[in-house]
Amino acid sequence: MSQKVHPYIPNMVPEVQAEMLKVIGAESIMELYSCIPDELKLKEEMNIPPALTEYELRRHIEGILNKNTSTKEYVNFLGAGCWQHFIPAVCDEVNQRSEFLTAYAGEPYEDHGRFQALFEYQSLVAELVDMDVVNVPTFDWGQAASTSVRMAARITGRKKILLANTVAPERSKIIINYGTPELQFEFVEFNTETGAMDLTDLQAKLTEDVAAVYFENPSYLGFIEVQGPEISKLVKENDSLLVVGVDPISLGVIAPPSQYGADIVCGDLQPLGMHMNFSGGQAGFIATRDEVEFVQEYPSRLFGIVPTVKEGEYGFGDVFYDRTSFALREKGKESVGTQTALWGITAGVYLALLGPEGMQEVGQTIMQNSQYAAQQLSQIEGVKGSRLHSPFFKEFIVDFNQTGLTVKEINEKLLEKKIFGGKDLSEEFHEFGQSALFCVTEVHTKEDIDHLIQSIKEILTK
Amino acid sequence: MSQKVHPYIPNMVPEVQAEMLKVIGAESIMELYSCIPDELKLKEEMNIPPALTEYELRRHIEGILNKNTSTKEYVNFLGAGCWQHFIPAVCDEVNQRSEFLTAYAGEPYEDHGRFQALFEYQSLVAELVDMDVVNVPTFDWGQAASTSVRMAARITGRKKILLANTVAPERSKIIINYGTPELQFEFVEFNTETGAMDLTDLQAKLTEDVAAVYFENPSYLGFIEVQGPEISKLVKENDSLLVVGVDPISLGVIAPPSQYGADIVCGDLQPLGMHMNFSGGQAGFIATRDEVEFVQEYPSRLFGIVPTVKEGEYGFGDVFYDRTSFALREKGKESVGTQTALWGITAGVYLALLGPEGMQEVGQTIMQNSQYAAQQLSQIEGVKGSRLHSPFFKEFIVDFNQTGLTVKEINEKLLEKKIFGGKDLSEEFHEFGQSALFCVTEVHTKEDIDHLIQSIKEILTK
Amino acid sequence: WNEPIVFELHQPGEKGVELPPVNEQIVSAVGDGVSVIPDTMKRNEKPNLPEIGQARILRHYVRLSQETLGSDFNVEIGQGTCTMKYIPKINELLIRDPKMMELHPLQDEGTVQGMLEIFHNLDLCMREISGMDYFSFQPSSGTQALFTMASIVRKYHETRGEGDQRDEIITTIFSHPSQAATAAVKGYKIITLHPDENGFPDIEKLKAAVSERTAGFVVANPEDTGIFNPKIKEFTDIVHEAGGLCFYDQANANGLLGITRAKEAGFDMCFFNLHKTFAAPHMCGGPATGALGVIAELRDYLPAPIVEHQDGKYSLQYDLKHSIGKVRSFHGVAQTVLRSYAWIRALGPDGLKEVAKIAVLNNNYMYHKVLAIRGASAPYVKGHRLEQVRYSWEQMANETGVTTEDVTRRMTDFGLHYWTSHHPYIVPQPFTLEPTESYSKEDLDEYIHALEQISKEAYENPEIVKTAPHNSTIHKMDEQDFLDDPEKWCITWRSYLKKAKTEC
Amino acid sequence: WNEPIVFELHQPGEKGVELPPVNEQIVSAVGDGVSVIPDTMKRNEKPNLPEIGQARILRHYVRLSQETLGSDFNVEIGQGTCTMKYIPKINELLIRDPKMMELHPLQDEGTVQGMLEIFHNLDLCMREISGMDYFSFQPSSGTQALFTMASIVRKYHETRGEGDQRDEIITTIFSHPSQAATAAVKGYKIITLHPDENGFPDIEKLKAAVSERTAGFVVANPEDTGIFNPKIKEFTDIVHEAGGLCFYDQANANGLLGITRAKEAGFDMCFFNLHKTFAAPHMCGGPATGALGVIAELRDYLPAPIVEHQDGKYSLQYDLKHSIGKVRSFHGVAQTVLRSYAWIRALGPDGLKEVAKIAVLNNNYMYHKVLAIRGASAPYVKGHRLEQVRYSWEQMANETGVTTEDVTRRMTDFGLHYWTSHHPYIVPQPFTLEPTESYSKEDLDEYIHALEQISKEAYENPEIVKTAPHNSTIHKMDEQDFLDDPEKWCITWRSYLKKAKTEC
Repeated sequence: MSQKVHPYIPNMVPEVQAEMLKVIGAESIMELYSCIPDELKLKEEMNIPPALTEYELRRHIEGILNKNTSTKEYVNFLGAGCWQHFIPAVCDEVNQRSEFLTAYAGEPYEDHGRFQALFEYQSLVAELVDMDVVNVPTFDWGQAASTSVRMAARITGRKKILLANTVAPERSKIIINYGTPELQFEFVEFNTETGAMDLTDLQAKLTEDVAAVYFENPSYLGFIEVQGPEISKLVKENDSLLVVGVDPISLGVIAPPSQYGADIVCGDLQPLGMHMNFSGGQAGFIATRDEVEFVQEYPSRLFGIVPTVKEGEYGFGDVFYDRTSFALREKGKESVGTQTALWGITAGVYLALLGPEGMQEVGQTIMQNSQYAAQQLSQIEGVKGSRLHSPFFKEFIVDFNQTGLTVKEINEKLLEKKIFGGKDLSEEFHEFGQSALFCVTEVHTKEDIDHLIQSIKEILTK
Repeated sequence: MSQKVHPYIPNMVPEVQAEMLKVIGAESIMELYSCIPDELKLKEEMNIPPALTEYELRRHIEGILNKNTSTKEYVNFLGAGCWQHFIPAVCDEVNQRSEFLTAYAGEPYEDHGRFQALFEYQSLVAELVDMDVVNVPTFDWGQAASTSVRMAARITGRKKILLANTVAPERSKIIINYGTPELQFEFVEFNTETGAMDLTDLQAKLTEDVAAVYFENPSYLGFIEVQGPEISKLVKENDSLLVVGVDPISLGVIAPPSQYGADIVCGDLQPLGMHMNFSGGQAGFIATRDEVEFVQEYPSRLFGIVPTVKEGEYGFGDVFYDRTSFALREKGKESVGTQTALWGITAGVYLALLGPEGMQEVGQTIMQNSQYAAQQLSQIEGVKGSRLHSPFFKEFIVDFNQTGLTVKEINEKLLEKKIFGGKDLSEEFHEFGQSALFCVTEVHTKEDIDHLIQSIKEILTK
Repeated sequence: WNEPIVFELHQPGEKGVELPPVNEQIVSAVGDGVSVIPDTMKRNEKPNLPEIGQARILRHYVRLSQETLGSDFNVEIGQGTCTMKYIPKINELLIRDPKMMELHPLQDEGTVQGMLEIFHNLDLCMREISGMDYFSFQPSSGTQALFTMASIVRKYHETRGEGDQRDEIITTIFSHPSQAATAAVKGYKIITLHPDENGFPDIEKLKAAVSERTAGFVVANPEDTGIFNPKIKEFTDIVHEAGGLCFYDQANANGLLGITRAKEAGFDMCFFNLHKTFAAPHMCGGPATGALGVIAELRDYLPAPIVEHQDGKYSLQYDLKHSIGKVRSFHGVAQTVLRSYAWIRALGPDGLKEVAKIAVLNNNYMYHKVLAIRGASAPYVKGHRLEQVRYSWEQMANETGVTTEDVTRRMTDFGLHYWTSHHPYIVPQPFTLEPTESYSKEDLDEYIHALEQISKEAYENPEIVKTAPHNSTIHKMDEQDFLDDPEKWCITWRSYLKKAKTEC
Repeated sequence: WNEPIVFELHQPGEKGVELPPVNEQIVSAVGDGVSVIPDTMKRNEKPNLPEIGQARILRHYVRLSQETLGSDFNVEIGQGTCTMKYIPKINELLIRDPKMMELHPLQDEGTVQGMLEIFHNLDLCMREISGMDYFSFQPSSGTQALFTMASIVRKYHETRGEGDQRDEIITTIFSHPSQAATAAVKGYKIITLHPDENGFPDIEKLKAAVSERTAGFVVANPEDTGIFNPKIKEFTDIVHEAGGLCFYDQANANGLLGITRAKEAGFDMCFFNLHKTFAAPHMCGGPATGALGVIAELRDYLPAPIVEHQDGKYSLQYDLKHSIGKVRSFHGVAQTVLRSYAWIRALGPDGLKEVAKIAVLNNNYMYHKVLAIRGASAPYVKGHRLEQVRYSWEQMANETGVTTEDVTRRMTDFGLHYWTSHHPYIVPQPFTLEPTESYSKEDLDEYIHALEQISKEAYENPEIVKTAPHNSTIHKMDEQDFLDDPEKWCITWRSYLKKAKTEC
């Protein structure tokens, strides 16, 4: 291939290169690499296909993507940590703006808009969770929970973390890998009929080395943990901290954990305006009270508001920057770096769009739709719409044990009917046998749900 | 339906309305309509379906659109005035920018960017057509041609327009409706073996009342009119003006009409970066020399460059605004209003991206691909790849008369093979019998063309 | 930014984008492709376009975009008559669907059923809104719709053998200039009615104007003053009695949706700007759509094709007996059709009526506030304004020397648009405000406050206003005749290089 | 704009968007849905969010966007170590394909074959670029990749029974602070090597540091100074001999593509920032991807799942014997994976090498020009810089009192970014420039010219620089301790209302 000038690399123009090399005083670009020993230099060509022009690239990529079947084509009942919700077009417009898309670590002046948008996101989520401090978002719920329990350990000076056994298994893996070897983890049993935490077991395990108890509400299995106040009481009596993970889209109808005693709240922003993107839409948030002992333990950036020399004008900056690993390296609080700022901004847009009424409404619609789905499923012989007896939000366990079919078989047949069935729980939760976690949100129409019901009926009567 | 506040109409809030009505001194909004007599007021409800929320709307519209099959799914050989070309992503990014999308008739200060972008578009097209004046674009090629011949009539003070008989029939309809009753139109015959204009007929019709001769190059039928200089000579000898319509994407390889004597050049910008959009991408341009007698006859806006009070800074404004219908109503030059400014800006982006090399390259590739298609078609028994003997650009007539099948039948069968066949010419050009106008551009791969050839072979051997 | 002209970014050798390459086997089969062009018709020198890398081009245009004040960015009230309203982002997402963007207009009807359905559905909605019987979306702006209506008027009278006799079209001075201009293009003599002292179209003048030469009557109602003519039905009756057709410029329809219609007012045709009243964006000035509706009797005069629906199948009807032919290629601007259909469905019948009512409420609120500003007035009848008002700074200009043009420039310092209005300046020192339904009271107050501030400045320190803008993208332009002297105007960069640069 | 805080836009009753309504039949079947929640767990008061119409929200955020300086808008050289390069627009179009955006990560593998193919194809490319054998794209930033590597180091030694014994990780002071921080999170003691007088990592210090307690060695090369350690293979040999693993922070790889690789330098693992070197956008700070590559021996330690390809079918392999578990939910940020794959395919192997070469050319050009500016220097060895340089204004600060922070603020007046650099400030008055391959000579000259101008100002009229910015979105912030005093900091608006507003 002759060296055509690539559209992405303007200085491939030979005349320009010559001029620049003259300034540098070098004969060739390779001369600038003299610091790299020859034996380290790559001799062979990289085995990567030759360059494609823009149009060829587009056909190539679109050709590959066309092998996918998306949730726009099939009706989707998968959730389990990544959820399909209504996304207002304004969210996409804002996060696709060239300015936000390509900005990075600018200063408070030339990036004033970015700082303000993130400060507003913090403020909006703060209202939702009813707490005074919220961080610039981290990677995902798993990371947020990991950091939350580490913060709790630093605050209490203790090393043991109790996890509800109903915490999402993949999330526990993240938490445990992130916490070890410094922290020890222990699981608290749950009631297999309601999902609720076993308070006797909790009490037994609440020893004086327990830094924090972590559970999720609504839980991974969809049920609402209604013992919030009771758990909180036990935890506080032990001078431990209560860390609760939430799905923020539930907070228009379910009490925010701060209201039943949580010290640290965390969760995932993905439901608030992010497309699923094969899991590229996750973003974790952490919220606490505005107390120094909490604020100083955040590893994340926290943007604060500052007056400028002009009256009535606001600027924004990093609060207490010197706690971070940017400032202190290994002595800082954990580490900080590129996380998921754009999703923070987007979640802010989402909350501003929905407002108080919208958040209440979306929560209620989700509960109604999912209850309807569970109710209808229960009317199918051999199927139990909701395996657990407790109230649930958005997700619920569907018990297929009496159908004689495995979840895998049912899901394969649902696929033929253009349905993505719920997540197979048979590996993660043996106690439920052949059960699946179904997710129903505000995007499901009655027709979608009825189509599922009808399809399962057909599958079972074959 | 209770009056929920609509997201698009903030002042539906009752408290706000009350406050505003108080300022106005009215009891109700309907009181403000007292100027409309009761008998004119609509009594019944409009029979329009009730409002959809954003998500419902999206599902509704996407559901309808999914009934379409696009040229991304099928291989397309239709052209005939709307063409499928490669569109650089940067074109879409720029014309989807919120600022350009929602701007309108701002002043040179707050809309400086819009003025500059349109001035640049004028300047870039000027280089392509090699003329000094280009207008802010009008609706489409048909309108541009219509106005061009009207300009010629005003300049020459004559009333007759000669049109090549090969001008696109739908375009002649636009031109004739726009020109009548003031102008008279006459058609000039063409050679059915080459498409070329019949110079004898031209000479005969070039009477002293002829204001202009209009032909297209490349023509609607795809052939290149190679007699440019000869036609020009005859026209000039008659003191008439020569108006030539062009497909601008051909101008990297074909001489711009100004170079063989055209006085006014017009054409469609759609090939320069506009998606086909079911014909929503058309935009007409007009170009002339920088002579007062031409400039004063433009009905369109023309943006000119102006220094500001600060040295080295440019501003932009309307050149010779007082010729327009905005200024002069019925005494102005035709009329002006909203036209296709955004496509002008986009065409500018396209030309800036391609540059001189790119325009040459795209023209050449189109010629090679289309020649290949014609050559391969000719090798099919009973099919003549190019009915005309002259060189062609992008489009060419495929003659199916010997196959025993009509174009309609062939196209229906091609559809089954996921191909949109060429435009059926049997109604517009009886002289060619069962022939179709095929369009092949730089976006067609060899595989696409071979798929067409193979499909036609299969259709004919069945 | 002080962004250079794109040609100044030229760096020989740089490249903005690469084109799809030609296949080697195709080259073997056909050669270079261009040798078949005779020498006289070949382009010998490449066009003198700039060569620029992709990132720099993008940077150039996104910077220019930031120097453009779209309605997404400001309280867009100042472009009266243009009905600048909120452009819903959902609609912009919908039109980017490849099932819309990548359709060819000549595809087999079976493959574009969805698109035709949308055309037809919008047609049905527009019928309800106007009372007309058939719509064409081919006209691609208000001006083109006016021209199309004038063409239909001519064809109609020609069909009836009165084509030559009826050669006059009547309009009013406060209707959009395009009404007169397009009718003139279609060969008509224009009779322009001036209003009575209250600003109402003068029915006596109309009576005096009609005759057997009357081909048609075209009017906006309300006119650009925002004043609704309550006698409109009498007007159309008078014209009909004289044998003329009545056609209605509904560019100012935003206060009327669901309230009153073209049909009941006696019109034979009307058009709506989808890019104004129906929330398609203005896009710096098009592409747009002037949706043209006619009564059943005029159906066959429409430009072909129109969309029909029968037995669940949509089709394009080309066979219209008296069709004027075409006014725009293919089917018009399909994106605006989709956008407007989506907008109507997002509002429903009740929402459309709310649009009208709030537009009128907002305008009347504004009217009361603006009249309280020193130096501002609204000529003609007091009250009776619907969705917009043409105001005047006559008093301020007389008292301070600050003109409406000065105010235009000063408003840009507040990040706002302000448009004086169309010619002709019958109203002295005019400005036209149309707040639409999209703006909140707080938005209106912001705009009003800016006007108040400028009035204050005009009376206290007029130089600030006269030398504006102070805080815009560029400084005040040199006031010489760079735009009107043929020796100085430069409509393209090449022209500038020839004329202006040589002077330096 | 002087755009208010979003809460200040609150107007009770306004609405930003309507939600999909619940079906009436569903309501009949299940009731209100929320009564099942026990009272103690119900939310009693609605969250105190603002109520704002859609247009106003959009206006708010697009205005804020214009107050943000993305790399599309400026010569983005000043964020050294961040490798700000051109973000191709075509890639942004491709990731908006619903076949990408609307995929659920748990869908049946048969329905996401395209997505898995893209993961696998990128894996293959990254193997060629690095010499590693397997890649995971789960880590969602450089920091998380570093943490993942530290986790693998620990798991590796634990598996071999040396988990407790090997508790030290060695790094260098000019590597990114996250290297030390993440290893510390994973429980390691950190040994930080300082460079020799020329700025090279000191091999003698390394020899002194390694022992049977050495778990691993993590380093960037070139370091943030832009200096490449030519003895890197000796370094990794020393660590391997001591029984440690070597892992490579390739955040600074932009000058190395196709030139030299992790494998040949003796590394066991490495990671690349897809959002830096591989042209995924930074998005104000994520989401991002730290693509993590390991040698075959370490495959089973990777976080699960990884994508495998067999018999034309792509699948997710969860069964990795020693897997550290997970570091991020599901599969990572699929969009960045797609973007980087598209970028690599747009360049091909030759293009990638050109990226490296031009990045180095641009940087060396810049280096020569900056050193000529009064008051600027580049500590350590002369020359030997690859893709970036950490400079110093020490001399200027001593001579004029103008600090690198002052320069930061002044640069915004030129519409440019300028970043001082990471802590710790070993280099006094530091600034770090990384011009990448995306900028033309003219762009570089523009940036250099701004620095020259500021240096001139500092020597002639330092106040201009010290009181900057003069021409930015906001004025200089009050320098009290609003960010560090717990009584004054306000991390949310509700907090501000409680603290600051009460003072007024």
